[in-house]
Amino acid sequence: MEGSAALEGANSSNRTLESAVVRFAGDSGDGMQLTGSQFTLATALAGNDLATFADFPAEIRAPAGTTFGVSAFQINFGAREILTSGDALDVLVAMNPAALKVNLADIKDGGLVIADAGAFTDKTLRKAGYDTDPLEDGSLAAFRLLKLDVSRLTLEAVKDFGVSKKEGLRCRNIWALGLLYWMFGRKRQATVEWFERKFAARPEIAMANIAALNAGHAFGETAELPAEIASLVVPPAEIAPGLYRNVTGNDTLAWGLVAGAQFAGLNLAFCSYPITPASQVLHVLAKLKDYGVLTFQAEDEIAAVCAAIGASYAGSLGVTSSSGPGIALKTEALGLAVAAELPLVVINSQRAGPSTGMPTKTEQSDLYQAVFGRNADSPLVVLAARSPADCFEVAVEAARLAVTYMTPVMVLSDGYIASASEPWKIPDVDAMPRFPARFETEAAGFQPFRRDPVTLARPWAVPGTPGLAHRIGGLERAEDSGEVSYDAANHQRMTDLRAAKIAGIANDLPEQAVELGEPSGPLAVVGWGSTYGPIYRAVSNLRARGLEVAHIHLRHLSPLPGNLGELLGGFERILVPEMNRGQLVTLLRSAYLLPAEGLNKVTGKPFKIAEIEQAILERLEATQ
Amino acid sequence: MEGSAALEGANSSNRTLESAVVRFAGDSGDGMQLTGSQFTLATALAGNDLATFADFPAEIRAPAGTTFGVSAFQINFGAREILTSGDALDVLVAMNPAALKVNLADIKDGGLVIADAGAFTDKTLRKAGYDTDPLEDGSLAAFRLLKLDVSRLTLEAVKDFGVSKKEGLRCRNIWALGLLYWMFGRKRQATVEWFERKFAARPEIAMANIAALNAGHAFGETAELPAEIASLVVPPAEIAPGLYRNVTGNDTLAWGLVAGAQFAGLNLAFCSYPITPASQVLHVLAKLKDYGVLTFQAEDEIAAVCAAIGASYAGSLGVTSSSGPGIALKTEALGLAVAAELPLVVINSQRAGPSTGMPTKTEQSDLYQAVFGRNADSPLVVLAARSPADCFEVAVEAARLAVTYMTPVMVLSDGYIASASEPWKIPDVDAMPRFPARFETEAAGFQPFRRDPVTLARPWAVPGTPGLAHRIGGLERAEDSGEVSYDAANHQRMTDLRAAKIAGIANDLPEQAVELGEPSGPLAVVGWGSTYGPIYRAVSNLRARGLEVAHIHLRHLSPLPGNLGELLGGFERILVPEMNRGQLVTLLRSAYLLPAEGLNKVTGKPFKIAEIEQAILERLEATQ
Amino acid sequence: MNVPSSPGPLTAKDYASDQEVRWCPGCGDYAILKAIQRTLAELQAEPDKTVFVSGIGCAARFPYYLSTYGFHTIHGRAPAIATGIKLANPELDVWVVSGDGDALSIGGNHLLHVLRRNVDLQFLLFNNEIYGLTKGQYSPTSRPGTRSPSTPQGSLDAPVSAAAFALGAGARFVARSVDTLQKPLPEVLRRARTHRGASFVEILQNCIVYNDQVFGDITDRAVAEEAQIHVVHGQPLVFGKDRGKGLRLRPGTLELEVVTLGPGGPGEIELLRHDETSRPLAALLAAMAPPDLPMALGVLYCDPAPSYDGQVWEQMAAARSNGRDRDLDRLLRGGHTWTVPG
Amino acid sequence: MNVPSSPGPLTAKDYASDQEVRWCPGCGDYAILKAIQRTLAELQAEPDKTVFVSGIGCAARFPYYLSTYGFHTIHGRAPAIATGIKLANPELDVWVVSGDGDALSIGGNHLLHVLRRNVDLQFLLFNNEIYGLTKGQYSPTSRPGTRSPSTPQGSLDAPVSAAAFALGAGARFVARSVDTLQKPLPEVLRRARTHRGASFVEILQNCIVYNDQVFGDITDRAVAEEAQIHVVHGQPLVFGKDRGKGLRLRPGTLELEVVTLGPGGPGEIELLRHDETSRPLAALLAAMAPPDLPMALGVLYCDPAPSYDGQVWEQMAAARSNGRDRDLDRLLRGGHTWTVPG
Ligand SMILES: Cc1ncc(C[n+]2csc(CCOP(=O)(O)OP(=O)(O)O)c2C)c(N)n1
Ligand SMILES: Cc1ncc(C[n+]2csc(CCOP(=O)(O)OP(=O)(O)O)c2C)c(N)n1
Ligand code: SF4
Ligand code: SF4
Ligand SMILES: [Mg+2]
Ligand SMILES: [Mg+2]
Repeated sequence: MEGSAALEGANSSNRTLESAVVRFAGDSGDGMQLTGSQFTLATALAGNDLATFADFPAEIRAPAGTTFGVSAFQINFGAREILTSGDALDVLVAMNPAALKVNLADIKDGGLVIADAGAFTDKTLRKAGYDTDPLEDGSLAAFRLLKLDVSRLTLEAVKDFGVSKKEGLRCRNIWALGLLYWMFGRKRQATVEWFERKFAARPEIAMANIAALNAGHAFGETAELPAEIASLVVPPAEIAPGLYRNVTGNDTLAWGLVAGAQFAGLNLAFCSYPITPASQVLHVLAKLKDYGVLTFQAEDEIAAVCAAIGASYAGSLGVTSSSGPGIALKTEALGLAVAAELPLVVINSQRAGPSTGMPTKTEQSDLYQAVFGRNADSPLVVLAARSPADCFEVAVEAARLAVTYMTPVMVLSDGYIASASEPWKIPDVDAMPRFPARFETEAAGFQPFRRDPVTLARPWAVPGTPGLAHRIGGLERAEDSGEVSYDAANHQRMTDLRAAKIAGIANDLPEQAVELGEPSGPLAVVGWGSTYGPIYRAVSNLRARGLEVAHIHLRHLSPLPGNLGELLGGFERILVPEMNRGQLVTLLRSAYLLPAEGLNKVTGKPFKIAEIEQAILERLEATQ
Repeated sequence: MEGSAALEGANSSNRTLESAVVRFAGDSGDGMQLTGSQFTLATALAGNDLATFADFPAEIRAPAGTTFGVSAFQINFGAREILTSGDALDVLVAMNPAALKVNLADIKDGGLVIADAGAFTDKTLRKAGYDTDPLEDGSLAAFRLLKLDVSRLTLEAVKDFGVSKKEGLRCRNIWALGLLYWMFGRKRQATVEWFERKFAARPEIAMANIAALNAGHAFGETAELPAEIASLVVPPAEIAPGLYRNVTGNDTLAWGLVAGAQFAGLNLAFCSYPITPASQVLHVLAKLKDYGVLTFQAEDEIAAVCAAIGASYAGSLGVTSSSGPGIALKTEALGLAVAAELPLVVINSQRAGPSTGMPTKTEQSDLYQAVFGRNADSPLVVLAARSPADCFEVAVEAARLAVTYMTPVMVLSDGYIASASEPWKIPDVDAMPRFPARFETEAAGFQPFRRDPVTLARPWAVPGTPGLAHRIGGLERAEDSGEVSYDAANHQRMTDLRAAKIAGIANDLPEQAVELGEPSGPLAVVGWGSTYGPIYRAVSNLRARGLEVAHIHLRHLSPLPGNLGELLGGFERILVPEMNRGQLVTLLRSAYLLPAEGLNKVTGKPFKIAEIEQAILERLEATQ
Repeated sequence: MNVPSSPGPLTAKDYASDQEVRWCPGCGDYAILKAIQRTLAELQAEPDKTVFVSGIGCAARFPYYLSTYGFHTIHGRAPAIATGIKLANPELDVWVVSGDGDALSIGGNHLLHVLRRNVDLQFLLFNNEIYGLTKGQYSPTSRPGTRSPSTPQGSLDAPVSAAAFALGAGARFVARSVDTLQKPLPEVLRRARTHRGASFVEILQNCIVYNDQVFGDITDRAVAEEAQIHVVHGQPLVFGKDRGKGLRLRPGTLELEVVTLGPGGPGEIELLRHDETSRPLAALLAAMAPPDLPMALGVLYCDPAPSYDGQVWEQMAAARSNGRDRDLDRLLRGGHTWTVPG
Repeated sequence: MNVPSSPGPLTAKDYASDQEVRWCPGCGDYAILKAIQRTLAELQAEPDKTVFVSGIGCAARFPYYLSTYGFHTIHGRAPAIATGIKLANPELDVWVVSGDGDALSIGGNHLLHVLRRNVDLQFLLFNNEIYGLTKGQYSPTSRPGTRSPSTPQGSLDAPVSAAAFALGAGARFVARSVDTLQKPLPEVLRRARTHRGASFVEILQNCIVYNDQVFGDITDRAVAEEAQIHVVHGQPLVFGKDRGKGLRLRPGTLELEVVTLGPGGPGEIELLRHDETSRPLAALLAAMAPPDLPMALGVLYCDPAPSYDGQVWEQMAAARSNGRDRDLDRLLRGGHTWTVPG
């Protein structure tokens, strides 16, 4: 199981692990995200594959020391391919009692807890709701415990740099980072350089942090740590050669949109309204004006999608982005884009609902809304990204389909993908296919709704083009001429054509492949979106144990790939893990009349590998 | 076939028909709706069963004489049960060339065309796009043609009453009505009285109209009409005894809401924003303040649904109403109602889409939106009304489920039901079951999200109740206490409970019955909503011919009735006629893995009986 | 299609599309259509660079009747769509046509924001104080007591004043005219089109079917002279028969009052002069209505400021002046990278 | 639950719920919460008849912290939900709590309509000129040039003035205060609650995390006296150190100017007096801002008119006075009926 590779050679002082899961947890103000991202960088440079996940509190800045104010950063890294941020923790770094309390349940039996004993005071214990000190009362007996007064040790380390006590204590996290660097044999250089750059204007802060880092490291080297807390080795993974960087899904989505627009030869007009966890896409793009990217923070989600539609009408690639509740507000306007047959990309970073739900928690429950959530028969394209790195390609694909087929395309991301990160092999963009948009320019015989015989797309005749002035709108339009029509037969034809255009896109998609396993057999596990990692790892673990199970993962959800029905028909059972109550299951059952069954988790958290493994085992037993 | 009962005894001067379809067509200003409703009344009083349909132009007042300005009123009446407004016309009354042109295709071979030749002038012919006069050029040879200068005859009839020529010509429709009254042996008395009441303040207008009516009637009696235009007899139908009135679906929906609120012991708070074809519900209710009905025309659909939610929160039965595009705007707020678990009724008078589509045309294409069209897993109840009369019961049922289960309920009506009319046996409301809403009043142990063990409904604790002050909202709430909770297990439980609450309603529904035929066999035709009439008639016609086919019609679409899967499993084939591209089919296939197939019509017009008959025949042949 | 084919200057007719106009006979929209076609001709607007955007309503059918580009969108959202159009291509001349329901009921938020952002477009609000297309319900501009299908006992809520709302929203150009005023209306439209930034024009429009003569107290020939004041920048605020009346501030207050000119009354010199750039004056003018005060027509307020779309493109241009235009590799290979050797 | 249990008059504390308050330490919302709890105590508001309704945002968490009924709804829609509550039960005392994004961005339309309809409720707009909850994007009230995650080069669009917007929308009560002004703020809140109809109160609120000190030019101790004017109905408009400055109309114009009082300057007698019932004056006051003019605080405008909900219920009562209350049979058997004999 990923994230639960057994610790080997527990008695030697240099144990080797196939993979390890570390979580840094503390108050929002304790710099956990920074600590985590530095650890990530050092780990990547050490040649491990990895995946990370940041878990923020819902509050902007919750009162210090409270359980609801705990901020955490988790990294899973290994000597093999890493696909999830890990089921259970090998190491928890707890900067205060609340951080310990909130994360306790996720630690493996025998896992290591590093706690800043200096932060376990009567007051902080009470804030966290502890009656007795867990570091003392034996309640952590199932784990290996390393309690250190990190606060004091840090203050000592930084005392020579003229920083205030408050500033000094802010380096606690970096002291702990130093210790972890020692523990996993990481190099400090990149982090040292980062501090030097970051605090160039305040060298004393840079120096204090560097000193804390070194002190933590030195502590590991010199202190007589108990035998079971030895330094650990996670050997480098076999990773395809290339240039890498660590990315979140919101980064790659944003860049993929930029690339997609470029490949289409268009300006990008990104019109959005902030909402968790989608806002970051806007933030990334707002800095990219020099890439022909126009961003517009609209007054609401309706204005955002409408401005995007207006921009597409005027010849840009209009894109809008939101999360579930905001997407709900856009559905009327999406109908207009379907009717007017304009390109449009809609990003939905799904979060836990219904209604406001749990904005900072992940879910996959907007598939129904994406496929069915509009008035009338209003088909459009739905794609889903499986991982932060995958977002780039999916965004490019969305742009391609929107422009080629003159249609809205909805891209489903989710709260996990949006803020999880993983190393990304930077693609050779020159080698990626272009799909230049073709603006209509020919006035002779121009008809705004005459379709391309292959794609069924109508021409894109942009205002400003001489001789093509015409009127379009949301009233039903006559085939070809596009003039308002209430004709019964025309409405039937246009309805059928709109459906045929979207259905026909299946012919323009690659055949659905099998990720892992044979193209037929007793059990296929079918997923979409961010369940990719846990499904893949679970299936591969069980296949390694000789079990016959396959993994199929969908990128295209509407239309479904042309060969999918046949492919699924080759399996005796179909299991569909989803972070919802069974939405893809509905699509598959109705499309193919196959007895797909759901494995459903709606907790705001991703699947654990073990959960999927167990469900597979149950199904396989039932089959046998 | 309904509406196509053969004319018998075509040579006698007093032929008897089982049923007949008459359409009055003219300019919007020609009073066709008034003519039709008077004819309807007289027909009902004559003891026929009947159904009517009004077809307005999309324009408020289109220029006179244009084809797009034609307004029509159709009535199907018979000596047997009448369920649709009729496939094809036995009689067309055409007040001008445009009316003839637009309606020509719907006339039966051998049907009768009555045309006001006085309105067929060069100018009006040109307006309608005729090159030659169809009354003269032989193009109507397939029909029986009665061309009369109704304009002149009317002016003669009214000349003694001191009305202007313009006012006199306005009586043309009534002259024609008089002729039809003669033709079908209708009594004039009710219409005479209606004019007297209506124009009490302008007796000369009343008298002119009455004179025109009488003149038309007298013309039939005295003129030497060609033999093939004889007077016709449609004998009275066998109709259950009782008190009747003629109703449209918008009337009965409105009244059903009033009754539902009363049965729950609540005030009705109806919050809406005008949209075709839903507005009429607002108009009807706005006049019913003395029934404890509060109506609120909000600034938009979002405000309308939110005000309804607020009203429910404060202890009224909140209801909102719209059509597809407006419902789309409400979906975010519906999620709040799902999350807050408040009663709410949402009426959707479906119309042809996508987007603005064809606002005056009917469609059934919002089933997806109703069942699936919200972010996240947000289950609610969906009901559909099958006919104008059925709307009353469905509205009451919606109120019952909303209040009993503390849930939003969506009622699907459509443009056809909204403006079609049929005789309605006025129910004995005293005999209908009550379902009084229970407001929580007990402060001891009060928990805003503690559920009733049977219904799983939470208590309704209305602001103003002493001791129950509490806070609710759209963030996920802890089971029982309702306090904001980000707890993973709680979110899973609450998600499951919300789903279980809605699914459990199936236990509170009657078993799904078979309308016609056996509970198993080679073919079931399954419908929902306004396809009821044509499906029922088609199935009954074919059953009369000895064919084995059943009709099943759904009122409850979410949850589906508990026994539906088993019931449908008893049929070899399942045919689902829908005025969309197959939305119920998706639900049935995914729920039961049965190979339901669609018969889909998306023209803005209801199914013809013949279309369904033919599809059934094809399926039965294929089965045999 | 619909390419104006006449050689030489375009005439009003060249701006008409080939579509049959489908308003009720006698509807005020016809007059407005004529006025706009005349304005376009006067300005020799290029049909291919002109876009009419509308929401839903009778008024919103407008684009179909012009030979320019046109987009008949959804109810209330035209300002947002127009904003997108302008952002994508600021070269286009964009007109939004809207009704009182479209603009001030469902679309109020977008109107607010298009005005405060000062997007360079013309926003025409055809105010007939009723929902025409949906058959006559009262609207947010309907007067209290309006009986309509949704308010059979008369409406209760106070109407919003379109011009006051626009001023409150921060509009930099606010004007008012009347459908049938075929001289002043094109002039107001010309001014609106010439103004850079969002130009808000309320046009009082008669709905002959559902609200006939609702502006009779302003437009009836018998009262027009006394009930209308046509304001002109820099000119004293005079009106009435023989221009015999004027407006001044009631001394010591912030209220306007009517004074009679000529012998016995104050001379023009004491009157207020119209100052288009004064927002407080515009607010006072916008609030006037018969019977106590005349209805102010013309350009009530005009005080240009940089347009939003203009500034956006300046910011874009500045960002792109770094010479590294659109290099994807630079974007993707920025940040912390590392190489896994082959 | 949360029933204030103290015998005798309720204290501010009795209006606190048992929930831990979850704003950032130092957030201005804490001060506003305190002020409201004090106001409720002063008015001895009945917790069971009081409802706080909010949208989404930091400000919108407000209802959780009060022991009254509370409904935390969806972004921007609180005014509409509150309208429904008031229509269903006009006896309830309804407060809406909203942020600048909630009220003026996504919720602008509902704010417009709740104000013009004059629904009897208090609308509190916590204006921190930023989107707090979503981590610091600029808002419609942010000043031009605001650098935020969505406007890294600085925002371009002109902000909307909350008070000017409210006046343009037809509000009958418009006031403004500051989070930390713990004397004037409860007084303004008390006035708002006492006013029948929609009371609009803008509260300048410091977001310490994303927009710290944005109101420093008004609230900093060093400038407060010169940068604030607390207006009082009927009193001359004076402010500044030792009340040494006043406001008057620049002669012959509609503009306000600051004059220095005392020897050499004009006496108080020449100054404008505050008249709460004057909408033009309110508009002038609402538009003032440092550095040229002080920020006007207090009740800028109050001119009551019948409330919408009140009128609706009057109309209902009149309709129901026919004595045939709710007889369903009368409804269903009305119109044209006929009997089919048995
Ligand atoms: C989302 C949505 N809601 C409601 C409607 C119905 N509708 C169409 S136009 C209109 C109001 C028209 O009034 P106004 O804007 O004043 O235009 P007018 O017809 O008077 O010119 C309404 C309510 C719609 N088409 N779409
Ligand atoms: C429909 C919808 N859109 C967007 C959001 C995200 N969102 C929540 S609060 C907020 C803005 C908050 O700003 P403001 O109203 O000024 O409140 P503050 O946090 O500053 O108090 C946004 C954009 C949401 N919850 N729902
Ligand atoms: S309903 Fe009124 S506004 Fe609409 S077209 Fe007819 S007259 Fe004009
Ligand atoms: S983000 Fe700003 S407004 Fe929100 S709680 Fe923190 S300080 Fe207050
Ligand atoms: Mg209107
Ligand atoms: Mg804010």
